[in-house]
Amino acid sequence: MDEQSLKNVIEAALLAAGRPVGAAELRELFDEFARPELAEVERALEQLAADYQGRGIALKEVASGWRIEVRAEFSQAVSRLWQERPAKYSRALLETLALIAYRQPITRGEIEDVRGVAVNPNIIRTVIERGWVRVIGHREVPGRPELLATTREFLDYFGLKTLDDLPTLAQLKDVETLGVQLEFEPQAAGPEASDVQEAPGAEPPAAVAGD
Amino acid sequence: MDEQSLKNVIEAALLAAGRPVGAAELRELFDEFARPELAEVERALEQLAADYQGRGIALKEVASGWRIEVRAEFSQAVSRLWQERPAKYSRALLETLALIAYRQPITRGEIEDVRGVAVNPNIIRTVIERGWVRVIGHREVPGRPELLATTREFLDYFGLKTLDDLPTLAQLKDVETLGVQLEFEPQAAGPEASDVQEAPGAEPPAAVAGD
Amino acid sequence: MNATVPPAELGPQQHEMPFAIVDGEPVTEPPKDLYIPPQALKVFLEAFEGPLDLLLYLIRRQNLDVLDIPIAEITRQYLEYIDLMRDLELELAGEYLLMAAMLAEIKSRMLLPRPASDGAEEDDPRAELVRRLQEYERFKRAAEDIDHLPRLERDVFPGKAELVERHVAPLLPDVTLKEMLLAFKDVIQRAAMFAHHHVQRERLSVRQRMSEILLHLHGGELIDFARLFRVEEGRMGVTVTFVAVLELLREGLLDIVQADTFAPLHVRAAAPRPTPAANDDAAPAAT
Repeated sequence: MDEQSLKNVIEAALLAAGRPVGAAELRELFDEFARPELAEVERALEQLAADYQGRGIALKEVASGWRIEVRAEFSQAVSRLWQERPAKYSRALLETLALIAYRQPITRGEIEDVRGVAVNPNIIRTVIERGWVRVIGHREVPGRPELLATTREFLDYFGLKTLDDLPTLAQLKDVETLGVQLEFEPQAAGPEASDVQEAPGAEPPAAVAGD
Repeated sequence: MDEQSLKNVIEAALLAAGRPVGAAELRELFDEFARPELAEVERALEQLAADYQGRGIALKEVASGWRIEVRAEFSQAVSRLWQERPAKYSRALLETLALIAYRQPITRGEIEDVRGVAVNPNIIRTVIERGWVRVIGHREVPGRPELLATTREFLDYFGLKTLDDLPTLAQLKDVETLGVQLEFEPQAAGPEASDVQEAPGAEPPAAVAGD
Repeated sequence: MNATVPPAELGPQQHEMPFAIVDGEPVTEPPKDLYIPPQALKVFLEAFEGPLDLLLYLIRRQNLDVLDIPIAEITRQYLEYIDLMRDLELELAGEYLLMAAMLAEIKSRMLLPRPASDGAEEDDPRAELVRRLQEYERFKRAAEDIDHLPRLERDVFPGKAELVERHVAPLLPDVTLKEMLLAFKDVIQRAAMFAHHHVQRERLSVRQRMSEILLHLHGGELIDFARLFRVEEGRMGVTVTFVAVLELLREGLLDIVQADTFAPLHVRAAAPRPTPAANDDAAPAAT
C-alpha cells in the first residue's frame, strides 16, 4: 500500500470514528494482505499531522489514541454553530424599560411606584448591560437612588431619532392599530432612517445591536 | 480574510457540526466586520472540494447543506470501526417510505390503497421518529387523516439534495395495450437487468420455483 | 435441506412450492420428493407484502406480463397459496381474501360472452387489477431503489472533529418597539395614569434633554448656564432646554448658582443633602 492510500484510510477512519483511535486499531482496518506495519501507521500519522499545519484541524494524540480536533484558534467561530435562539425578555423588563424611556430620569423606587411591584435588580442590570439604560446621576433624597435614563443605543436599536418619536400616551391607546399599520411600512433604509418621524412605532431593524 | 483562513474556518465548522451546514450559516460564523460574501463562501467550498481530491474524505452537498464524508472507496475499511451491523429496514417500511417520498403529501389510507395492505402504525412511528417523515397537515375529508411528507433529514440521510434526485419512478404501461403479449420486460436492458432476469420481480429473491 | 418423505397434508401442492436459497444458490428445480420444512415455507409466505405482492410474484415467476394476465390460471394459483397460508396458520390479512373474491369476479366476467355491438367500448375486466398491480410494482421498485441509495450509517460516514473548547456567547433577545409599547400601555393603564392629562401632553424631548443635562453635570462641576443652550437648535430647542432645566430644578435634581448679582449663572447637579446619620432610615419602608 502506498503512503497516500495509507494516510487516506487513516484520515477517513479518524474523522468517521468520532472518538480517539489507537494506531493498533487503525492497523486492523486493513485487509490482512495489505496490512501495514505499526511503524508505518505511526509514520503516516506523523505525516498527517504535518499536512494539517496551517489548516482548520489538527491531529492530536490523547490517552486512548489519535483524534482530529478543531484548532483552538477557530473554536470561537465554530462555536457559533450552537448559538441558541435567545429567550424573550420578560414583561417586567419591557415595562421597566418603557417607564425609563417615558419618565426619565427615573429611580428604581419610582418605577416600583408605578408598576406597583418591586423591580428585580437583574432587570436593571440587564438593560444597563445591553447598553440601553445608564445611570446619569442620583436623586438627592435619602439613599441617593440612582437616576436611570435611556441611551443613544436605545434610540438606535429601536430606530428612533429622538424620544419624541415615541408615540404619545394618547396615541398609545391605539397601539394595536398603530402596529398593524406599521407592519405594512416598507423596511426603513438604515439605522438613521429619516422616515422614522412618519412611523413612530416602527419595528426596530432586524439586526441585533452589536455586543 | 484570506482564502486559506476562510477555508480553514469552513473545514473546522463542517467537521465540528455533526450535521450538514448551509453556506449562509457558514457565513454567519464570521464576525460582522470580517464576514465574507456568500459567493466567497461558495468559492471556498469549491476549493475545499478540490483539495479533497485524492484524499480520504470528500465534500458533499445534501438537502440541508454541506458535509464532509468518507470517500466511498474507503467506507468498507472504515466500517470495521464498528462491531454492530447497520440497521436493515423491512420492505414494508421501505415501500411506505417510497410512497411518502414520491407521492407526498399522502395519507396512510392512500398508502394502503397502493400497497393493498394495512400499514402497521409502528412503521409510521418509526419513520417519524427517525426524522424522515412528518405530519404536515390534514386532508379535509371525513376523519381528517394526517398528511405525511418527507423531511430534509430524509434527503440528508440518503445523500440527496432534493426530491428530484430520487431515482426515477418506473413508467406506467398503457392499460390500452392490454392483451398484447410481451415476452420480456423492455426495461430489462439496464445494468440491474441480470438480477431481474434470474428472478423476474419475484420477491423474496430466494424463492424461485420451477413448475 | 434434507430430502424426506413429504408430510401428507402438503402432498398435493408440493410441486408448486418454491423454497429458500441453499448455500447461497437459489434452487430452481426441486426434486419431486424434496421435503420443505414448514418453517422455511412459512418464512417464504410471510415475506409477501400483501395480495398484490403475491400476485406479482405469481405473474413474474412465469415470465408473464402484467398487461396480459391469464386470469383463470393465476386465480387458481393464488387460491392455492391462500390455502397454504391457512394450513400453516399464518395470520392472513383480510386483504388476501378480498383479492381472492376480486379475482373470482374477474374470472367470471371474462367467461361471459361480450355483446358484439358495444364490445369494443367495454373495458377489459382486468383493467383495474392491472392498474393496481402496475402501481404497486412501481413503488416496490422504488423501495428497492431507495434501499440501494448510499445511506448514512450503512454506506456513508460523515467526518467529525472534536471541538475541545466551546464558547457559546448567548444571543441577546430581540425586542420590537411594539412589544415595549404594549407593555407600557398595560403598566400605565394599571397605574391609571391616563387620567392625568398633563402626562399626555408632556413632550418626551424635555425628558430626553433632562437626561442629557444631568449626564453633562454628572462630574459635579459647575457649568455655565448659557452653555446648556445651543443656538443652532432654534427657538424650539432652546425652549425644550429651558423647560428641562426648570423641571430638573423642580425635581430637586439641579442647583443654579450665581456668585454675585448680574454674575453669570452656573448650574450643577444637586449637592447631596445632609442625610440622617442612621442610613437605615433611607431605605423605603416596606409595608
